[in-house]
Amino acid sequence: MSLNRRNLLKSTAALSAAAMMPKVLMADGHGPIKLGSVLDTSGGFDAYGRPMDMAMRLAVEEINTGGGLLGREVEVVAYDTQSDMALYTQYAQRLTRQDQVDVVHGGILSASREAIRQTLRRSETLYFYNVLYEGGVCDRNIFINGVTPAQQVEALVPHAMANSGPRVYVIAADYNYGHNTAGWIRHYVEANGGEIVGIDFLPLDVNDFGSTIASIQTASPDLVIAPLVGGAHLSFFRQWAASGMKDRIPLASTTMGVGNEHKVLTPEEGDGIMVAYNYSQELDTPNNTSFKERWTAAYGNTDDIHEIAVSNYQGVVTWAEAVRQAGSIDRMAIIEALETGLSIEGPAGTVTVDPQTHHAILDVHLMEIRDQGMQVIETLPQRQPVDVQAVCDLGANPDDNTQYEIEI
Amino acid sequence: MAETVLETSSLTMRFGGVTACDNVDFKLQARELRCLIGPNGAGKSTFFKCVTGLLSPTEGNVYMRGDEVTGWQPHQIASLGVGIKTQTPNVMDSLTVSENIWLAARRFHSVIDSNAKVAEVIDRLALGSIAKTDLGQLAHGERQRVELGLVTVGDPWLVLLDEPAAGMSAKDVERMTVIIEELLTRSAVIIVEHDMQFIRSIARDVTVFHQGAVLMEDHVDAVMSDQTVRNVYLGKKA
Amino acid sequence: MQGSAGKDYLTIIVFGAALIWLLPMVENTYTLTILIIYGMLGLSLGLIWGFGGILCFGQGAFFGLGAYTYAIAAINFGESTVPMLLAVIIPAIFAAILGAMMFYGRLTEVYLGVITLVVTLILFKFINSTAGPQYVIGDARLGGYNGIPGFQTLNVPGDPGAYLWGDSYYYVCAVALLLVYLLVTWLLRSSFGRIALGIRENETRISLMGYDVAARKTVLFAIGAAIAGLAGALFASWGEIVTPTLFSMAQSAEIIIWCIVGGLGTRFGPILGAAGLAYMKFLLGQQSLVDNTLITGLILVLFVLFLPKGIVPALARFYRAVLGNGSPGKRKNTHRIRRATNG
Amino acid sequence: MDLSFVILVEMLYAVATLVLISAGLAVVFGMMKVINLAHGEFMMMGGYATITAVNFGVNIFVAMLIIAPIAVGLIGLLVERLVIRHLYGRLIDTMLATWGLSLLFVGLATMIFGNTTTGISTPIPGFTVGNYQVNGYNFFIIVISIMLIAGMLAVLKGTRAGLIARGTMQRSDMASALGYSPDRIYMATFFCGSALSGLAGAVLAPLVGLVPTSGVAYIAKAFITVVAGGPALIAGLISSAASFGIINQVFAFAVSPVIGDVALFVTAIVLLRLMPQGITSRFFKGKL
Repeated sequence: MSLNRRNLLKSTAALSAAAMMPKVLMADGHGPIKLGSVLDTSGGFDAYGRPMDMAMRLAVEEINTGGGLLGREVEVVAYDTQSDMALYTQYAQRLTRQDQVDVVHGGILSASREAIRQTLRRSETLYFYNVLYEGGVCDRNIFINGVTPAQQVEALVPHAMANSGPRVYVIAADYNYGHNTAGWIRHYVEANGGEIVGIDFLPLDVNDFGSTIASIQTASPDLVIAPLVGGAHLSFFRQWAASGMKDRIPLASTTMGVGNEHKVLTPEEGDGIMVAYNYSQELDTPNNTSFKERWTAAYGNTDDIHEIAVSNYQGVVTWAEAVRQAGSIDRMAIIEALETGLSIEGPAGTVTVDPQTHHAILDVHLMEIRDQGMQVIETLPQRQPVDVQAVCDLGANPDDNTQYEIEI
Repeated sequence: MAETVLETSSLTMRFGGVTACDNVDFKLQARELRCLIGPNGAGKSTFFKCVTGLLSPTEGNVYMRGDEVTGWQPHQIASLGVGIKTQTPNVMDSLTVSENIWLAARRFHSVIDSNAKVAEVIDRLALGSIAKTDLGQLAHGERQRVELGLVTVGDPWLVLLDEPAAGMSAKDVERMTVIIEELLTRSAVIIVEHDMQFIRSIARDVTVFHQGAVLMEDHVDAVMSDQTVRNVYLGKKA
Repeated sequence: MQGSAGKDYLTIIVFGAALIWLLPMVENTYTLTILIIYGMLGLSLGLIWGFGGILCFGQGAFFGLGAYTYAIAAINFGESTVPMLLAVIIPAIFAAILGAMMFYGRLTEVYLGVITLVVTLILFKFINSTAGPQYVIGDARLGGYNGIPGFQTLNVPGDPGAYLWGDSYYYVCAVALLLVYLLVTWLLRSSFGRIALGIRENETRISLMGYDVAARKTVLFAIGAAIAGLAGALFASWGEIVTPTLFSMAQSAEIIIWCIVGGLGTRFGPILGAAGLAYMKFLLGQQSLVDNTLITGLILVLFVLFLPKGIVPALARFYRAVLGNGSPGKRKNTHRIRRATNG
Repeated sequence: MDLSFVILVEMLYAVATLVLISAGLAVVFGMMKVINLAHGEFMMMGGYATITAVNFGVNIFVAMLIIAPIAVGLIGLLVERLVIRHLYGRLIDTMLATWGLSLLFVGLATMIFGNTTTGISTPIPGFTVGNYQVNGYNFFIIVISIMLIAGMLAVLKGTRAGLIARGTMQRSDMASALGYSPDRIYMATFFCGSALSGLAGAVLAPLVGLVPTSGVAYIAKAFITVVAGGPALIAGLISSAASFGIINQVFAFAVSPVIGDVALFVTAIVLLRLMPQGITSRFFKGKL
């Protein structure tokens, strides 16, 4: 289950060795293109950050093996932010001023993104944030390819309600993501003729859900939707199963499994939870099969691949494609290339840049957790980020620089 | 007729079921010396702590120069001009002798006057040779002497000393006696003490505590010859 | 003693100015700025713990309070001068109230630790659970776990358009630290500081001398909080975001570790400890061989076991052993170096 | 009616949890006047010991009740020999050193087990009360806590080792005066305290997801419970766990779990302000 440190080190070493090779061949006076990365590869969020780092390095290695970009090698400049928000600003400054990178991929929590977004905008460094999040960021310098609540919830709610009933109880993580997502859940539950019978917001460090489970039982809903986040919240699913509620009220979640949490729960605890994401390891497509093979070749097994690692991979691929189309590493040229509605084929399917919002149009898969895997039930192709589209139009306001709270 | 500087009426202190101090009425005149004696657990230290504010009495009142000070904090009592020395040495071990005395002087004087006062006290107590030494490095007798300096630097009109002679050599005790005699020209002094030798050498009036209450109050010679006192105190001691 | 005061201040100013001038040649000013801010935070605890004997497990709370006060006020005023002042005053008031409650209750040592710890936890929990739209102060959303981004950073007083950032921000912070250092030096030389030292050594004796110990500790505690608050405001302006992690246990723990490593009972020790360890953490972020938490922990254990007085006192002792002549003027500084909290 | 039963169970469970997570810390503090801030990490290691053992095919109850306490006890012994024994009598220094140890253990666990949340499922099924489902494992925890208290009482009152321990708690110089080596008493105490921490971590592991940083969540509550309890080991533990647990749950049900936690902390401040030496310094004086 746990990440084998030695394997990781060995393969990282192998990667950098591979990256060294073309350097000699491609020396053309320009030097390498620099890709900056800031991720929490240690500390509390490293379960998210480390696979993202692995995915980024895999993507770069593949680009370099294929001859680099514009005949130049791509060099990774990566910093570990140790799950400390202060280090984000610090490393972002270093990336832009000292290392003078051409693009930055990274940031995991919304707080970390907001900590560096302005710095990167001011220094005119292109920024890719490749994580599912609460939506609303409107800034021409940033590209985001994670699913937004509307993309997820719009698909998940009707499906889950069809499998249970109209009375829905929401327990959400008590921060921006949870509040926004809960708002969207309410919106789509009501749009589908349902009713919200209760909403609880739980701080990220709550790990005892006894009173919450009792309140849910008092409300006796048909369905519980749980946008819960992080290790402590995982206890909810366990305590829910332990109290025998799992067989009485169905569960759905917008976050369960993003960091491979479903592999920690036993089948008895996890089976039947309904989710909707852009990616699943169980996705049976040639793209995904090939991706898993390449990952295995680099890292030994596929244990660590998860939703946002794939997002990060797709982010790097998207950027590389834009550089190729632009034929330049000039920031505005790349932005304009991306704004043509560029799309790539990633492990999770087609990912298209939405010029209006700089978010992504992508496939959303309705899934159910089964035997510690996510079985795809239905694929909804090319969903628009309608929530962000409602507030953000970078074509009309290219100088916009806000994170909108979406009024529902 | 001298002024009454300290008076307690029905002072009582209970700890749970134990009455450590029972209805004590006590009076002290200006420039009077009084020794409090009694066997262990007789309540003299509790009485001392109630008067100095280290404990807040359960019942009864404490008056100083006619003002009620019952339940005041130690620093409030001390601010009135009362010098207090507790049973165990209470000094600042990692500060020097002169720094210790300066801190005490500064409470009642300006910075400049304090510096002068420190010099005066060091001179009076013959501490010149050790003035720049950390207190922690001094012998017990010297530390007791310094503490006496701390207590008297503010020119108190009432001085309360809990076992000032404990653990001192004969020579130190002798010196202490001289200092106390000198103090009495300006202040009233209360001494809580075990050392009978010391008490005989300085005492005039003595208050004997027994089981929390005042057993007897008289001149030291009368007390010494009293049979009851001998029984409860000296008899046990011997 | 009075004669040497002026010379001491001059020495501090000369050394400080030289450091401010030389450091940017070694490291970029952006990183230096945060080291300076942490240095100030370390000094704030170094003052109340090293010289007042008050071990505060929640110094991070005042840091966070200063940062949040600044951020909230800056959003509402759109100018940074008043927010800066508020960021110093509000933590000081908060500390004065908390301190009065603790010190008049005659709480000491562990119990003091528990209360400061608990207050920090409450603040952390509270700030963490303010993600909902109902938590607004003026125009500022508290933002819960995600914190508050996008507020006005430090500007030239009176001119909101003239941002102080980059190199100039470094000089602002460095001069601020120098001023705080001079202030602390002056404070420790004053009667107040000397009495505080006495309190650290023996509370009972000082109160028997007639000093109101609780009041004095409360004031010292509030001064420490004000300095921490200032550091917090500078931090907010530097990072351009404030998050609840400022209130976290880990943050408070780090401040304590800085003081231990740098040396308690000195003014320079906590600053050195803070800057040194923060820089180490920053450098460690560029490798992934050994877990950084492990190293921090190991350092703390080793210091408590083998160098409990910290680096600066150890260096001072070494310096005296090799070069010292033991003159009274020299040893004047040394007695301030003892740990107050042992035993 | 059913709901009040559920609330009652949750309250008992909250009190039992506090007793469980504080017991190890209380033993070490009561006997040695050492606050072990690595207590939370000892619990975390108890959890990992259990999970590792279960993954090797050991019965879960054996893993929780035997393997985890012994494993963590041995780690505790090592810590006592290497670090703590050099710091006896220096309360603040031991706190700082154990704090360092806690960071060290978090780092070690991260390197060994990774930062992914792991866990095992509860071995006891839930059951029904009227319209409500109750987590059966809650009862297990309540029973374990009661047995723990009973066990501690039995040892302290009924055995020779307990007598020495009681003596040491009253007067730390007693034991050596009676000819027992304080060194060995401290070793034994730290072993027992660590084992209790390991047990607590193991027993709670099936309920909560386990990460290397899990310990942090417990240490603050355990610390507060022990200090608020005051000098009497068992009476202090029970009285403060009961006050905090009940208040926490009342507010958790009435408002929300966050407010429950905040209420707990506020109570702690008020309690310490009123009784600076802990509950048992005023009540239950002289009890165990």
